[in-house]
Amino acid sequence: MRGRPTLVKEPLPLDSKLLVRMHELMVEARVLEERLIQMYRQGHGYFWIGGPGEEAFNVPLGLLMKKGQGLDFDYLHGHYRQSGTVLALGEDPIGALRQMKSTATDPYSGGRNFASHFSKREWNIVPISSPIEVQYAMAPGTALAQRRHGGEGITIVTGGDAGTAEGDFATCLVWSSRPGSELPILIVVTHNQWGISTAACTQQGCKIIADRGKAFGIQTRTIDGNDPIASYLELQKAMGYVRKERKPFLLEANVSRLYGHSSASGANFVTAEQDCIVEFEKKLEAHGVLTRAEMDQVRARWSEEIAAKARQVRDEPLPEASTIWKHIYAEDR
Amino acid sequence: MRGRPTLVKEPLPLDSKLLVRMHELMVEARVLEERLIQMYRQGHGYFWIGGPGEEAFNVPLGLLMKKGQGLDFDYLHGHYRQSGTVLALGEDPIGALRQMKSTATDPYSGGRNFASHFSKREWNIVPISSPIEVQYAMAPGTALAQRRHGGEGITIVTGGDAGTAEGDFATCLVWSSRPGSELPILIVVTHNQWGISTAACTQQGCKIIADRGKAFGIQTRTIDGNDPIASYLELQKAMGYVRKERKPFLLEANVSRLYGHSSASGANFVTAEQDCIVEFEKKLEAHGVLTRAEMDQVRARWSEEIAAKARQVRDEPLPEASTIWKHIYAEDR
Amino acid sequence: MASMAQAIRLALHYAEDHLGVTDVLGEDVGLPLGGVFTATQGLKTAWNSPLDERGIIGCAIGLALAGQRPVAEIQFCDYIYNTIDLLKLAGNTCWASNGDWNVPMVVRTPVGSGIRGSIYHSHSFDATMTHIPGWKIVMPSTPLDAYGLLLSACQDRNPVMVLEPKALLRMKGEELIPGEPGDDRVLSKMIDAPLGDRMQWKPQWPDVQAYTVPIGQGKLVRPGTDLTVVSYGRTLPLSVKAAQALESEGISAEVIDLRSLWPYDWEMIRESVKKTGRALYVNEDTEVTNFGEHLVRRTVEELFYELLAPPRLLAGKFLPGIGLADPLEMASVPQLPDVTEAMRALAREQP
Amino acid sequence: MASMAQAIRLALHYAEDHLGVTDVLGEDVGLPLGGVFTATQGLKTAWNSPLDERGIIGCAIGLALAGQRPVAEIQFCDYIYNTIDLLKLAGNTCWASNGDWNVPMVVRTPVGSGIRGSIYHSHSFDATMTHIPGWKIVMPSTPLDAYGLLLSACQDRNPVMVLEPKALLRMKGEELIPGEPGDDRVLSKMIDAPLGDRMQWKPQWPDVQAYTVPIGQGKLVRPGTDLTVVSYGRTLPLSVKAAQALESEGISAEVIDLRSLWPYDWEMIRESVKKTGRALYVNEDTEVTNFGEHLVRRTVEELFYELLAPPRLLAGKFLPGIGLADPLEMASVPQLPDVTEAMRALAREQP
Ligand SMILES: Cc1ncc(C[n+]2csc(CCOP(=O)(O)OP(=O)(O)O)c2C)c(N)n1
Ligand SMILES: Cc1ncc(C[n+]2csc(CCOP(=O)(O)OP(=O)(O)O)c2C)c(N)n1
Ligand SMILES: [Mg+2]
Ligand SMILES: [Mg+2]
Repeated sequence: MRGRPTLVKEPLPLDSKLLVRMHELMVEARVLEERLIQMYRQGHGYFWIGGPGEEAFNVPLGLLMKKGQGLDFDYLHGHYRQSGTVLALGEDPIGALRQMKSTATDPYSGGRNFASHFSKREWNIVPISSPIEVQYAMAPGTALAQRRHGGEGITIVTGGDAGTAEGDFATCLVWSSRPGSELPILIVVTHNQWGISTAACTQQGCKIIADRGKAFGIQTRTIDGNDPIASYLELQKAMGYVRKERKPFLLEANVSRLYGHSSASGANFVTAEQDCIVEFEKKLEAHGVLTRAEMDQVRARWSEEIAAKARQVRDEPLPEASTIWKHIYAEDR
Repeated sequence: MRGRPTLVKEPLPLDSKLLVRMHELMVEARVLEERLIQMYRQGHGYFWIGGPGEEAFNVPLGLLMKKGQGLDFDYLHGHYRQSGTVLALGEDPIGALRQMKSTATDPYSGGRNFASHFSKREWNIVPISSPIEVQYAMAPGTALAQRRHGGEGITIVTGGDAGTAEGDFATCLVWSSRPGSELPILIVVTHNQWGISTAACTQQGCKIIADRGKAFGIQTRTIDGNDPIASYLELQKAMGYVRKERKPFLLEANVSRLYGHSSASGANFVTAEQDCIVEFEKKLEAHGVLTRAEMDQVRARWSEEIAAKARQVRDEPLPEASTIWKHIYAEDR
Repeated sequence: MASMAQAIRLALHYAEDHLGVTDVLGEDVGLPLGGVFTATQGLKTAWNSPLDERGIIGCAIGLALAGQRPVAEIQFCDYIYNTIDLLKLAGNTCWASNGDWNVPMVVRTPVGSGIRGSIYHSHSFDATMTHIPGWKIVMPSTPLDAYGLLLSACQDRNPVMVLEPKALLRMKGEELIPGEPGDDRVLSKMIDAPLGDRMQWKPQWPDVQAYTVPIGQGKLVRPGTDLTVVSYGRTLPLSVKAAQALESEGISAEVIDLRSLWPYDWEMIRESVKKTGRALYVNEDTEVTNFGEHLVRRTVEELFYELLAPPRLLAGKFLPGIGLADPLEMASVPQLPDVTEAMRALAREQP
Repeated sequence: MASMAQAIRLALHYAEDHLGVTDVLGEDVGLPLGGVFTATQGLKTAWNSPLDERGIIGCAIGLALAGQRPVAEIQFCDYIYNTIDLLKLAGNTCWASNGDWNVPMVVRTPVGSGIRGSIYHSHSFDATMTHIPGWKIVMPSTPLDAYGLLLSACQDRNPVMVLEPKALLRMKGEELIPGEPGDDRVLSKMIDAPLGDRMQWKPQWPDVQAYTVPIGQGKLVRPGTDLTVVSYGRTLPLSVKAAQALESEGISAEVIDLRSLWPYDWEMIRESVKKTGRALYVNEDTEVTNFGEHLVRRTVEELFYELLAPPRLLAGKFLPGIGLADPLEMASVPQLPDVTEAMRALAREQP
């Protein structure tokens, strides 16, 4: 029998309420993703892609965002591994289940788009689209509007490491750093060392992606995105800088890809990569923030809750064929 | 009356035969461009764009290129200010006059393309096309073939400063520096501080363009492209590195734009910018390499020769309408 | 009367003051140049962008998502082809988000031949653009229509593409823009930037008024009974001229200026073709997978049994470019004699 | 019999060994994956590129200019739309240089619906591509044609676009590729990469032989007398099935697999339509400014007076995307019942 772990004395640099909240959200996100994968396996969805392995970074990002609609709040131009962020903003996980099942009730696309393609105008979550990196070309637009508007609202754009090879990443750097017109934008790269099957080390002469900002005079930082505490603190600093200085910041977060690229590559758990939740839980336990039993309970609770939601979604209808004609154009108001 | 200038004692770092040759070519290029502008003014051409102000850089580039066809020789992916390079390779200036006049004899496009859109397969001069920066996306292809082939042939790609905002410039950096697959490519940016009417300082957060190579581990250098001696020496070093190491080099050359952007902006001589020929001639005179009279003679000779060629071109026929159907496809051989 | 370039400038000025336009962005649209065709001189929201078309379209989308009203310019449509994915994205964002978001942006770009633009300043963009869903697409052939269509575009909640026929940008109109001073020299003094240093210059805007051409409405430019000619842009005035010339031969041609390419005024075409039984579609884009072929298809689909002759298309030759030399450009895209001959042949065609 | 994905792999293998193909480049085409549809497994010249479509097309052009024979893959044609300018450049380089240079490159990309690809894995590319001059364009609907067309493409001195219908990539053929072992399991053992670690795996290539389908040649898949159906890609087998079903209703449909979209076999279409008097063009690209509209235009242009009914187009709906949910995809692009109904209606149509 394993004994109670010895408590580490020196305190963690974040409030334990916050730590518990972060843990809760990370587990929620993981359980959601695992359920989505299961739905795919059981034929309740055609394709899965998502964010397991990026929770330690994505959850703090969501917690630190100014949530709301319009220029005073933060815009998120995310990509398809963003569930942790969206849940941390307070989104009900049922939306993701509905999108997975392509039901008419799917709040993000009405059954039109793939899983994890969030969209929520009410919270400035710009529609996630499948093409890699186009979000980096669009993000300067919302940031420019915010620069003009003033206040503390900023733009956040995220994407993967392989995608930085697309010219749009450079476009983002160029447009964010025009002299005298610098933009309040947090440019994020989540570096998981892979683009589908292609290893970063075979393609990237640029060893530290964040360095690409330097020639533009952009503040940069590379962090351990598997550590939610480090992520929180670094994001807090970077976002604080962008909010106050109204200037760009390029943040590279090293993360894991825990279920491979997507269902197209099997969506099996990868044992070789660090699991941020396992590591975080060790730390929380060691520091006496949560016990193993409490954490198990958190997971059990989410598993149950999300399973119940999945059952609910199972019987929801698909969209009608005739709905294809809806929303080609926004109607005049 | 101005006396003979005092001779500077310390010798110039290049052989005087080479200096005389460089001067000759620079003058030839300038006279050619001025003639092209005149042809435009007199209605012997619809549009002028070209390279006056870049001779001090472009001529040494041409002199240092390995001229020939195929992988053992250098490929040039140039842009529309490349006349100095092409003349330094040994091209007859009449070709440029013919292209200006859109005659059937135009050796680069048969009367189809704008002035200064050179193309010469025999010397690995890839067709210059009008879209800004696409050459940076293509150049890695010839360089990759050369990497595989071995030997000393390299790829050279050139373009302007404003154009580096296009994603294709980043593409070139990415593709040239893949770990283990570094390419033998000299990436050149001629920085004249302008993109048509837009000043670089209003757009470029990247103060030193060459710095963009650093994150990729690419060797970089920024040089005075108005000084033909410095240009020659720096190009010699950079090209030597690329030839031997088979790795990329990013070279930024500060140059002038002496007749504005093109005929669309009037093509008038700009007095505010440094004229590389004037500066070079001062130096040649001061070092006793050439006298004022000799240099005046060089210019007079080229003026006459090119005027004669222009007269010859004047009577050459335009292409027949039916030729539009030629060369849509390369015929099978 | 204002030229089309001046009309565009006046429209954008009006839209800045009254329709909430926040950004006129693009390469060289701001000071000192005000656009390579002078269309954006003196505008208070005009600013020069980096030389990056993907950035321009991307930024415009972002601005639109953030509730701004951007009008982006691509300097020549020849340089828009690296942004087709972004144009598609702008066109599908409303649909993909099931109506959650909309993208109220305008893109303006000069199109077509007629200024000896050679391979890369002569492209047409109507074929490519009409294949992209989610956009509205307009193409004026007169200054007043340019004004009216731009005002509509700047009020639309959806992305609108404004194709500006290069060959007509400097042509003066025959109708006054509401509020435009009658004297051209007066107008020029007021709104054309002076030569030389312009950094201190300020335009004196005439008090132009609201005037909109609804998107989707064609214009019957010339009534006729023997055949219907549908065109837009550079080839529209050629079609009118040809119709005038053919009158003396006893051929009465009805000419429709489509003005809006998507949605387009099918009603107007249908009524006309029903009457004449003969339809000629004229544009200058290359002729394979050409928007005129869509119109031909629709015509046979709905009006086959009322046709007296096959509907015809006169368009640009299927060539990789338009050559610079005069004989090449003339042979590559429809010129007045080509339009006249096509109309004559169709009017006289007998089974 | 080989699947289309296997046929492509065999063709590329043959082309590496016998036709001088030097590079099979693209995202994930090399080890370990060998392509998201397995089409490039085991190829000795396959290598993974950066995630950058502009770089892929640009590099392929450069390789071709340097005398290499690249075969570039764009993982899904949905992601090719930021390279249209480069495709145009590849298509105009020979013409712009007055024949001095040529660009012998092949681009392969999967197209179309049928795998529940949602908005960004369901695009068609035939309309956009056929509007780009200077290219040859092919689209097989059987493994053997894929093999034969690829071998032609890899010998052409011009850029060739190979559109691979996603829905058919896993379908087995009914004809053997010359040299292919008769037993599918044997073939699979020889050339399909194993699950798990593949870094050491080497394929055992069957000794496949030269077999080319000339670019520009259609295939009369099914003779008939009442109407002509011209299709390609995913909708071709649907057309054949529909024709079979309609036989029992006394409708005899002639089905042509176009195979080459540019140049295309007008001769074959013309002869057929002359015989039947009725033409139906079927594809799944969105229907406005669609390549089928070009075929309709050509049909009325040349055969108007021999038609018994208007030529028809059955194509994808003009929508910003194909929705993921089953009812959405089914309603967006032609399915078997749609094809059958369109054929029936056209065969029965009376003025
Ligand atoms: C423009 C574009 N090209 C290709 C793809 C296919 N694709 C989807 S994800 C992916 C790899 C992305 O890698 P990375 O940017 O590192 O993000 P990750 O998936 O590792 O988080 C590719 C090639 C795409 N979606 N968009
Ligand atoms: C893709 C593209 N966009 C726009 C243009 C129009 N254009 C021609 S030259 C030019 C400015 C180029 O500036 P820079 O790259 O600094 O080169 P320079 O002319 O100063 O040598 C522009 C915008 C073009 N030719 N291609
Ligand atoms: Mg990655
Ligand atoms: Mg410049």
